[in-house]
Amino acid sequence: MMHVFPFIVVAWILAVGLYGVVTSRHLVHQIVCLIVVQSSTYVLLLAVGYVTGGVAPFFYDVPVHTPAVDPVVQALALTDVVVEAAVTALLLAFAIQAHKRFGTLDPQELTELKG
Amino acid sequence: MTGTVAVTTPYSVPVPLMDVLQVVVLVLVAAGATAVVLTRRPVRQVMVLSGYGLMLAVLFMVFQAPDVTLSELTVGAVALPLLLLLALAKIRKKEE
Amino acid sequence: MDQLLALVVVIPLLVAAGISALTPVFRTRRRALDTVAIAAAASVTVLLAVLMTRTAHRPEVYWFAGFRPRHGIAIGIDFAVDPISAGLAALAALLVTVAMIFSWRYFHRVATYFHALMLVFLAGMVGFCLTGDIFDLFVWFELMGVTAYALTAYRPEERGPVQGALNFAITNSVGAYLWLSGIGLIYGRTGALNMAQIGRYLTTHRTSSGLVVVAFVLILTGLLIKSAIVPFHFWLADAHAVAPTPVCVLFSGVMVELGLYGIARVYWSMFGAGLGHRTVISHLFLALGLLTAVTGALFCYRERHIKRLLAFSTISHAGIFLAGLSWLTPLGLAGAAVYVLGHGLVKAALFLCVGIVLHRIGSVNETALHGRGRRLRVTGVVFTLAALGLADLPPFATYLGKGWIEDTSAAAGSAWVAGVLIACSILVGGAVLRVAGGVFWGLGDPPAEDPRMAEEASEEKTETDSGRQRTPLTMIIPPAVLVVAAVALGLTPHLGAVVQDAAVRFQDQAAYNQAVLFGRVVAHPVALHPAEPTAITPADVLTGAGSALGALILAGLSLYRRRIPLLRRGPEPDLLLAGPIRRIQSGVINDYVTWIVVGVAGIGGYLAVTIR
Amino acid sequence: MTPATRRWVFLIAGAGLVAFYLWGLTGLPGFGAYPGPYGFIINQVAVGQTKATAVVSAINFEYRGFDTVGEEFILFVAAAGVSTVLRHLRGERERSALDEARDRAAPPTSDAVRTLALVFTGPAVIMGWYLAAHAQTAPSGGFQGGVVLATAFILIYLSGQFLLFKRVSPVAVTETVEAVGAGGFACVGLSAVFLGLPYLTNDLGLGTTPGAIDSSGTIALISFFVGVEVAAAFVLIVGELLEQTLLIRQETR
Repeated sequence: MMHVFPFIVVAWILAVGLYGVVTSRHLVHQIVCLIVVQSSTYVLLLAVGYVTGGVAPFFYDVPVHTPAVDPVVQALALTDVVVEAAVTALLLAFAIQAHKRFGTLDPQELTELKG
Repeated sequence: MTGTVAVTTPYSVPVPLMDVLQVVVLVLVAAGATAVVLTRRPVRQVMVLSGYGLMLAVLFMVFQAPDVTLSELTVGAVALPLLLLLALAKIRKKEE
Repeated sequence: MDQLLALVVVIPLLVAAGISALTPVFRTRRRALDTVAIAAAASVTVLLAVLMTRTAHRPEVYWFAGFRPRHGIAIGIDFAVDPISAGLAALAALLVTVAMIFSWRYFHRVATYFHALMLVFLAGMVGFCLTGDIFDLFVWFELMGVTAYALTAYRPEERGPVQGALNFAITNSVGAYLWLSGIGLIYGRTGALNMAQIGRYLTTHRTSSGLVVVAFVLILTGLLIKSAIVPFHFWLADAHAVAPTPVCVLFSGVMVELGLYGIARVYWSMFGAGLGHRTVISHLFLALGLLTAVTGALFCYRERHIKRLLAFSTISHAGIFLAGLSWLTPLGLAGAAVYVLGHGLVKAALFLCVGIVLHRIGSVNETALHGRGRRLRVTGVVFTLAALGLADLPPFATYLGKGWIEDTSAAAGSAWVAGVLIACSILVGGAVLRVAGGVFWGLGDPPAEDPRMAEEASEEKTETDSGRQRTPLTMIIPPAVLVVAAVALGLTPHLGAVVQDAAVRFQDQAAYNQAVLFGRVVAHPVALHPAEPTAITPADVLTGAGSALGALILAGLSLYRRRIPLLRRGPEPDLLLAGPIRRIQSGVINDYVTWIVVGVAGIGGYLAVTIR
Repeated sequence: MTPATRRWVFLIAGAGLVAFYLWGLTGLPGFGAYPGPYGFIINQVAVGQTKATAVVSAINFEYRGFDTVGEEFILFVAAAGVSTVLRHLRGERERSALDEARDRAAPPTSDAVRTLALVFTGPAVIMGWYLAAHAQTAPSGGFQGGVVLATAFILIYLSGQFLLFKRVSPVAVTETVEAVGAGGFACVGLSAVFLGLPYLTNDLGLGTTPGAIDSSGTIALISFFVGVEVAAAFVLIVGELLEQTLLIRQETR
């Protein structure tokens, strides 16, 4: 059970986030759902690098040969967090402009590019 | 290197206890994600998102990733909700 | 050069940071800003061209911070450069240079942001081409993406750019996160991020096929979205129609093609050997490619907004490139590579000419522009030549690439594929030539007004000062040079042998492994596939000339339809398509993301049933 | 598609997607059984090679430092993009500030909030720098430090001192600082090239004691520049978003 449960949670978060993006009627809500989609990738990355019983990869006061979890996925997740912050900031700026230009935030009513 | 090596360092938690902890936090995270998506009112959703960020931070803690915990706390639970609230404050007027 | 290899990415990044830091200085010195930025892009172009010739016989591998792999295990990030990756990066750098020269007199108001964004975009594209690490590939992909979103919304005071940027950003972000999930999967099994090392693991260890297939599909999805393959293509037309014209040059000319390069890179360095089932993969790519080529061509033919028309032509061509790759043969890859280069040059020239029309006349509506481009003689000539190049007229390099793709299809016993691809070329070329004949030569009658275009009458006004009396030389020389370059590329002696040699090496996963992980160079006899022609055959020339002729005839029929008795009655055939297209291309992000999910589930389902 | 069709199409296709994804996930070695080798090798060699005890920082700033170069520029570009997109709005806002001002008049900040925010500003600055300076030893680094540092500036705003916020972080200066942060990182990497070494090679003295503040060579230096870049980028982004409410508040005073 424990050896697959985190991955089921990963798939659940991804699906729920996508569901939110698809059904959203508000751009800011949609952007937040996109954050949820991305959060599934952090959980996946950290879950695949986990070692049962391992310590965090810091060797300040534990010897170097102590079994530790994988530090690489943590570095990747850190990069991922920055990407999330950057993309979200940019999307919010777009949303503010969209609201200004269209007077609505319902993505289904932004019809400038239909056809 | 792999497998269940029980280590007794200041930071480590016994493996069975850790398992339980992880399952509980994972369930909370899954529920949190669902709650974020299903909260359709933007301002309230930002609050829920902040809570979700906090839960993710706790999850990363029990996944032994203090580095990611710290950045998830600063970004996911504080900075992003702040940006979202600012954007919503800008937008809200016409919504009403 | 050895330690300088990183400069191709670092120069544009540093110059971007530099001009951004010195914003107060550059604000009043527009020409200095232009000069610095153009010099940076040009120097990168030269470095990459040198790199391309240097790697002609052996790949060059560069380990950042000097962390070379030990015992076949990489702990650092590498650049693994071969002629195809360097050549594509050089195309990107060339187009950035050209687009910035064009912008010299184009925008009436530019802050340092535009130059900084363009240079960072260049760095992202070059890093994407050269890296040998799957996560690093993702980082440069994201950098490229985020820059592209910002550039799309460069004129945020209008509705179109804002919506185009939103659609672009959200669909591509979803793709990026699926890709990252794929990386997580493959890393969780192989414990590696270096593509060569992952490829080696997958060939030497028995691995659950489910994991490999799913990781492949997730990574593939991110790249298919970027390369605008049906049903992931919706964002492209939206973004292209609204982005500033010099930016469109890069989107159409090279960014979409980078997505396809990514597919080729990921397939031949990581998954190919481990995944097996070459026929299944081949059929998948072929089906996606043909669907995209046909859809793009139909959408292109009925479009009246010239930038969107060119955007749909890019979608159609992306499909043709994927169909070329789909045979998994060196000839197909070589054909796609040459076609990408030739297409990038002529498509960039076409967009630049549209930019000139916008600058001088202030519209991109084909109906409204009918005959009004007659005073732009030079632009008209360049546009028409580029349109003929797009329709594969020899000696433009496009005919070579297309010819090889058709040859390899025929060699695989599927001559009908070649027929479909030629039909797509005729449709796309006919649409673009129709624009050329109507707008620049005033031939025939104006096409019926698309009701949608009438609503957008005021669009595109603010991008540039329109109504100028003369076309500045900095705006007409770049497209002319690009057209000449496309011809020169087509006439290059021994191009076939050189590119096919590069393609053979690109597809040799074992040799790539050895070069990256162990620093060993495996010698390749050029005549590895002696059955396939490396020279230009008369058939290539004939089909190229034939499709150009077909496109000309189609353009003529479209322009003179109302004067030909047999065709006169009934509504315009291309406008019949407008209804369904309007429903599919809805502009609603929710629909686009739904299509992505449908696409992944479809591709996944197909592979799950056929590979088990 | 209508919302109802879309929902059904999604539910069917999404179920397929999840089933497919789970098929892949079951091919993993299982939770807690990370097979290596990448992470294990780094855990073994990092402390010896870099003298940094925080292995994640060693990866971010050295082994995979090139990723971080790209990552920094993603943030750089996002900040520039936000400025580009909101730039026009700022101009319009100045014209139409009066007619929208009435319902935007935020309630005046209470003294308690102000004092509390100002009290927290100092510690936030110190903590930000502390985090940015201890990449090599503690679970921290330029990124976390930068965000905390940016928070300090935002606290100044929260305390109601928006004019002070404008004064301590004028847009032009922040932009320059941000560019210096991003460019500084790239330059540190370049210094190795001038010595004939591969880009980003750690060419500073590593120190002798793992985990000491002067250990790990360029890791600490890069972390510093990342901190500067991240803090400036966040201040810039938040500033751009704030810019629009600021003017209005002034009007209502």
